[in-house]
Amino acid sequence: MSVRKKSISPVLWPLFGLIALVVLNLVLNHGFLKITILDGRLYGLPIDILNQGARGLVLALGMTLVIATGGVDLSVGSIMAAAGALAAVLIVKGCGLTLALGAGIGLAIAAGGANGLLVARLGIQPIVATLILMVVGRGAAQLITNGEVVLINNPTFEFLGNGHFLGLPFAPLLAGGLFIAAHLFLRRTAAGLFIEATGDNEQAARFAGLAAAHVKGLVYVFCGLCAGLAGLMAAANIRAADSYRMGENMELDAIFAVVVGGTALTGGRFLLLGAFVGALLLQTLTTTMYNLGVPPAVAPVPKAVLILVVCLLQSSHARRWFGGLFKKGGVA
Amino acid sequence: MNEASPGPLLQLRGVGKRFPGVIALAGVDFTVRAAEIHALLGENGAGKSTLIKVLTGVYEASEGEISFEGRAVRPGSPKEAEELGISTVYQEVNLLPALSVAENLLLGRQPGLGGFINWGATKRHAREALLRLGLDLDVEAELGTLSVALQQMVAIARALDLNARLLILDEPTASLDEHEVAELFKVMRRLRDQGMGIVFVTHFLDQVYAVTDRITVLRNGTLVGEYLTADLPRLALVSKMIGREVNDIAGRSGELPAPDDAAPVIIESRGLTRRDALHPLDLTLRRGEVTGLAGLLGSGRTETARLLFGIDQADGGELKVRGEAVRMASAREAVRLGLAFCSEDRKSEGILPNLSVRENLILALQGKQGIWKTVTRVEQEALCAHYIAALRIKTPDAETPIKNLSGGNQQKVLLARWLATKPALIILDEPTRGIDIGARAEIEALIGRLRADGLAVLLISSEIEEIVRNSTRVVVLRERRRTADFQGHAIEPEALMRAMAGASPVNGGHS
Amino acid sequence: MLMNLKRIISLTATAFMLFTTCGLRAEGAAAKPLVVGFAQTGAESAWRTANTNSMKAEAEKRGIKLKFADGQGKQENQIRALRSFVTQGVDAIVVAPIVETGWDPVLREAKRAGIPVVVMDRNIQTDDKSLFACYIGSDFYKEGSLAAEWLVKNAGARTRIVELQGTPGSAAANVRRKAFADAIAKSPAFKLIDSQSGDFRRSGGKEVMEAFIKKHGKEIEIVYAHNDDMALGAVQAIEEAGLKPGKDIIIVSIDAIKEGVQAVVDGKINVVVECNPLFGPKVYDTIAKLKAGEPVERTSYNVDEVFDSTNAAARIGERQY
Amino acid sequence: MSPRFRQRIPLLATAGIFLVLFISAGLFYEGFLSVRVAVNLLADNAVLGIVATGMTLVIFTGGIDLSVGAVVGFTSIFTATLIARGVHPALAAAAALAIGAGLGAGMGVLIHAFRLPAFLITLAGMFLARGGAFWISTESTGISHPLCNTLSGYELVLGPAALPTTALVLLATLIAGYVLAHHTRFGRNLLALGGNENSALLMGLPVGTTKIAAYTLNSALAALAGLVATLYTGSGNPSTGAGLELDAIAVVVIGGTLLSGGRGHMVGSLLGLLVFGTIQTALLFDGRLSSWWIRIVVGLLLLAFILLQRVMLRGAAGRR
Repeated sequence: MSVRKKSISPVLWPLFGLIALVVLNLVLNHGFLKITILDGRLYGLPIDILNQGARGLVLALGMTLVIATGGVDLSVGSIMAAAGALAAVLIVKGCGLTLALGAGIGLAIAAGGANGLLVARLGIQPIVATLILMVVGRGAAQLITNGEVVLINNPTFEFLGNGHFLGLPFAPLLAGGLFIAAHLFLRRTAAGLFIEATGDNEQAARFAGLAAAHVKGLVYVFCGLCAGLAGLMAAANIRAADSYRMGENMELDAIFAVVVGGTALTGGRFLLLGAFVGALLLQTLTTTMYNLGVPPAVAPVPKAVLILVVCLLQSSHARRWFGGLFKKGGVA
Repeated sequence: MNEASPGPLLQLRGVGKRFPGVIALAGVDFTVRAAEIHALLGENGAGKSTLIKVLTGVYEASEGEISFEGRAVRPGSPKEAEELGISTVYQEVNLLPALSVAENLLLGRQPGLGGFINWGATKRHAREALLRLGLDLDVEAELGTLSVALQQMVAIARALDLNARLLILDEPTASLDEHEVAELFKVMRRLRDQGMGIVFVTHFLDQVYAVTDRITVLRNGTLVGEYLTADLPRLALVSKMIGREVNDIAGRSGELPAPDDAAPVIIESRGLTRRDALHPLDLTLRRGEVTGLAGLLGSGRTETARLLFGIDQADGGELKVRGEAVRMASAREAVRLGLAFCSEDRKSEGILPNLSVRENLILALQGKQGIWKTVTRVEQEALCAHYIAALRIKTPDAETPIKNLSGGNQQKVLLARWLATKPALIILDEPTRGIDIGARAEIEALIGRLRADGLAVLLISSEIEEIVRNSTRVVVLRERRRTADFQGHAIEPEALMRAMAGASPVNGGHS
Repeated sequence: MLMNLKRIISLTATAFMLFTTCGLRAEGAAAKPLVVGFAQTGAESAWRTANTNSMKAEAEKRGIKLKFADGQGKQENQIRALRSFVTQGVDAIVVAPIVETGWDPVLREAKRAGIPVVVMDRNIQTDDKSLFACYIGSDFYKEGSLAAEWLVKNAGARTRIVELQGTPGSAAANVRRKAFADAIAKSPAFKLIDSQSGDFRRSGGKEVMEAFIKKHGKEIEIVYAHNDDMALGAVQAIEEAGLKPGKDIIIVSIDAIKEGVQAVVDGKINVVVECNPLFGPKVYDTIAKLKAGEPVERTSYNVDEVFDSTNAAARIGERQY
Repeated sequence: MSPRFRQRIPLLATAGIFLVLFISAGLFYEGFLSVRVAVNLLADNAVLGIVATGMTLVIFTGGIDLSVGAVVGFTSIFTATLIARGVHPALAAAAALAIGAGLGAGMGVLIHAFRLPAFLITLAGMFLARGGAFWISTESTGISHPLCNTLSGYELVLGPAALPTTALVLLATLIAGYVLAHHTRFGRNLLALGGNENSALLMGLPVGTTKIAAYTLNSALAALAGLVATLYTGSGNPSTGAGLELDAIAVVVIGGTLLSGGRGHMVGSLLGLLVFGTIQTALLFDGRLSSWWIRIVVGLLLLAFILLQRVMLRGAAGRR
């Protein structure tokens, strides 16, 4: 990442936010950053944040690419629920783990494909197109589980959400690995360039001979894949598929993480590292709420403030306006 | 001047408009009298749009004075201009297709009390306003269901209904057919006879001669002159618009080889056509030749390029690349077949503003190679270094976002983007527009090198001298048709201009 | 445009009226089997699903036609369902209210239509007791008290408690919290050191417990969870912290779903207080009495038991849910 | 005639689908075709209907407002708490409406003046309003005040039908919304703005004021919906209206209004509301289907309508 010296700066904002939150927590709880080794694996609050944040990270990864093309995907939370539900039901029915996981991911990819079709082929606005699957997906998830919470007793499957690999929690490793793999794929192949070109100026990209429509369609497929994986991780984490609540409002968190991470909703240049930090920031915020004893119901308020601050920081109009204000104030 | 006529309706003195780094308009005088149709002419970048925007309050003039009906005015918004009595019908119909005809006519000032609309009065008023133009339309129909010509008429009716004394028509005829144009002219003449001043912007010279009384020509943001239409021959007009007296135009470069009919054909079109864009066109582009595509704005130049490159799809005719028939379905396919296209609209069809020079430069090559076969970073940097040096692109480094470069340097990056794909044919649509003279010469030199290297080049330009200097063959388009072609020494500015202007013997006779 | 619109409206209205009047005539015909409308809160937990299944299965057994409405966690939906039941002229209505207030207007409609309403599971706050026939509930207060009593008897020297609350505002959460607080107030040794909402969710229980463990460390000696799902989530969190749930930390929970009782058998949860979801038989018995004009108890509770290491293994076989 | 008919196809289609749905439900389910069901369709969907009316105005401008559901919840608990503390209901209602309008105006200003995406700003508004609601109280609060009781007990008897207050408020809002959208300059300006902001500017319309007013009005209507919800249940509940914004958007889109703005009809939103309500009622009458089917059916209907609109737009573009 060091190559891109200029693009680091947007990542600094969420990074500052993250550091500020960590400091706040440290003041309130000196053991906040303490990591010990327990039963041969790392253990501590930061590890929890990583572990619980892993799903959000995976979602943010997919969402980053969708937003980079100037779109948005509201259906990820529902896709999570549907993929988790299908895998859980299949496991309970005694299908092989591979088949169950494959089916869950397959469903998610199909859902992403449907989104991509509506957006890229039929030219429907992303919000509307993905709203459809947001509604239908959750219904489908409940249909699959018959409205029940499906318990999963499968240690191998559980590993996806709770396992440890060489003493490190598996879920964040998986998420981190995905980020690295995605980064390598996007930056070592031309995929990243194609996505950024499509998002920056779709018409010019098409004129330069890129298949902009394909690019747009495929990012939704990838986003669906990420959502499916996140759904499986969520189910594995609690050894149960809760089609009713799983992934609820996660689409908003994912969009939020991406925007906080410095990728503009208008598309173009994307920052995987920024989305990574943004998603971590969000999970740290949640944990901070627990730490401070803030009732979860009031937790939305700090989120709202964060969104507003980030929006204003990113808007050139706002900066100009505040700049003018500051200048006037300075003169007076 | 006619003694009976009162003072001028509108008078501009020394009006200029500067944007950061650009002078769009400098010291222009412009006078419109009541009861005349006044053509405002000039090629792209001449400053027509800027002048109109200053008049209608979209822009504020940086300098100069405007007086309307004898009073000094300075409209600050379209609304203020309308209140003064200056109404405008824009090139793109600036109405709302989803609303009804009546609403479009009266939006923002529907009759009624306290913000509530009296629909009966609205419809009646709209019907009357249209009847005044001789139109009997269903005013409740959605505007979008009408033909563009009728929409244009609604826009005119809206403008007139504002109690306008000066009507500005900004290229109202661009998408009208002959019959519709005739109807429009009837209305324009009627309005003139009622005492209205009309500014008519168009690029169809036939229309200028058909309907206008007076002509003002702009070029590069400055005034060329004001003429009585009847006194200005067509050829003279073209030369004024293009910016050279016929005799001034520099001759052909001596290096240009004679056209070679045996040279391999890269691309060949037979009867290529698209409704509302291009009449059936035959075109043959050969290796090692620069084919100039000349014609005034709106003659079908860019449309031809878009069809050849697969941006738009043809309704009919066939296209062969190296002898094989192809269905050019997308730009992607065109690139794969070894074509390249530098669009005239750099901003919306060329650059990726926030991406770096490097990324902009390798985009087409990478697109051609696909997602897996990447141009390595080393190759990318080598390509950048090569083209930055070869084309003398002025940029701090290859990682600078392209939006920070000047227009000329952006253009060179786009040229480099296409050259990097090693194309067999490159289409250059206005490659030197908005570029300073130094860069211009470099780009022209480059065109020569490309030809020498064996590329086929299709050069589209509104600058005749550019065509003359660089082309081995020239095809002239007028009104979306191929009207003439020239080879070798026959490529002469005057002949070209005649073909472009479609000069009738009467008008063109005495130059 | 307007004319067209008016035509659409009038057309719609006419058709509407036409069919509505037809409908009026058809309304008289009553169906033979007993029709019961059941407005459930949603499907938010295993307990809830067991509750729904009990109601459905028992209705089928008795030949009752059950109209089931899932509120998807929204009171609006439940009220809509109730009103629809009134419209449909069902013989009786069963409602498991999602919140305690806000039922008076719709209950008044039911009363006017002469349809008896049985409130199930959570109670309703109202000044007008005549609005519903009876309440068959889980005694949340008793459940909370039982949990606290068990602790007083069995906790020994361990006193410091963290609480995993249910969904904020829900009756179960409010009452279980209050009952527990009242009970331990009598034994000053106990101390509630932290309390957060886990939303009755397994993932919520796990996430909150993880934070608690890091925040309070070894201080936590007892976990009181408002339902088994959260307790099971907490068990996972405790295990992952390298501690032994049920031994290092005492876990007290409410609901007694099968998985919860199994955890007691396995020694991971110390005690679960039953909150019996199998309301079906009792509800339909009551409805039968109401229809026959017999008196019914105003408030009655499902019998709730306590399962701990002494009896869990023996009783696990009976658990249906 | 044909083009005029054509431009009304979405509206007619929605009306047709509503009739087909309603009649077939009537054939399937005994007692469905009754005045009561028809009245309940209005009374039970009053909150959604009022919110959808406001949302229609915002969508006319090409915007979107995700905060409405949360504003409903906030208003509900806010007024109930005030009334429970002895404030007069009228005063509490006025305060709630003012807060709603204030929030909307704030969001409108941010969206217009700083060119911020409406999606994010109203998302922040949603978090603020929902957080504020839970901050006031996490528990539902019952209210008992003579005025409220009178209002909630009132019914306007029209022949066989008795319209409760909630239904009357909904009807009044819809009529006011219809008049505003189709019979005032402001309403037409909304559509003009959504059709093409630049054109609207060139036509000399007050773009900024109109846009901000749309968000203000929408939030005020959401607050009104919150008041209706409070009256409807006789209690305030901070979680009222969760997910309502998406239902409202769906109702508007089913009603044939284009989400990108510039084209739509208030009557469409009423029809959308009736379709939505009919599906829900039919499912309740059925009583066997699980509630998830409602999501699936509504989602698929949404898809069908959007595709229909798409085809129509393509047709319109093709003719040009």
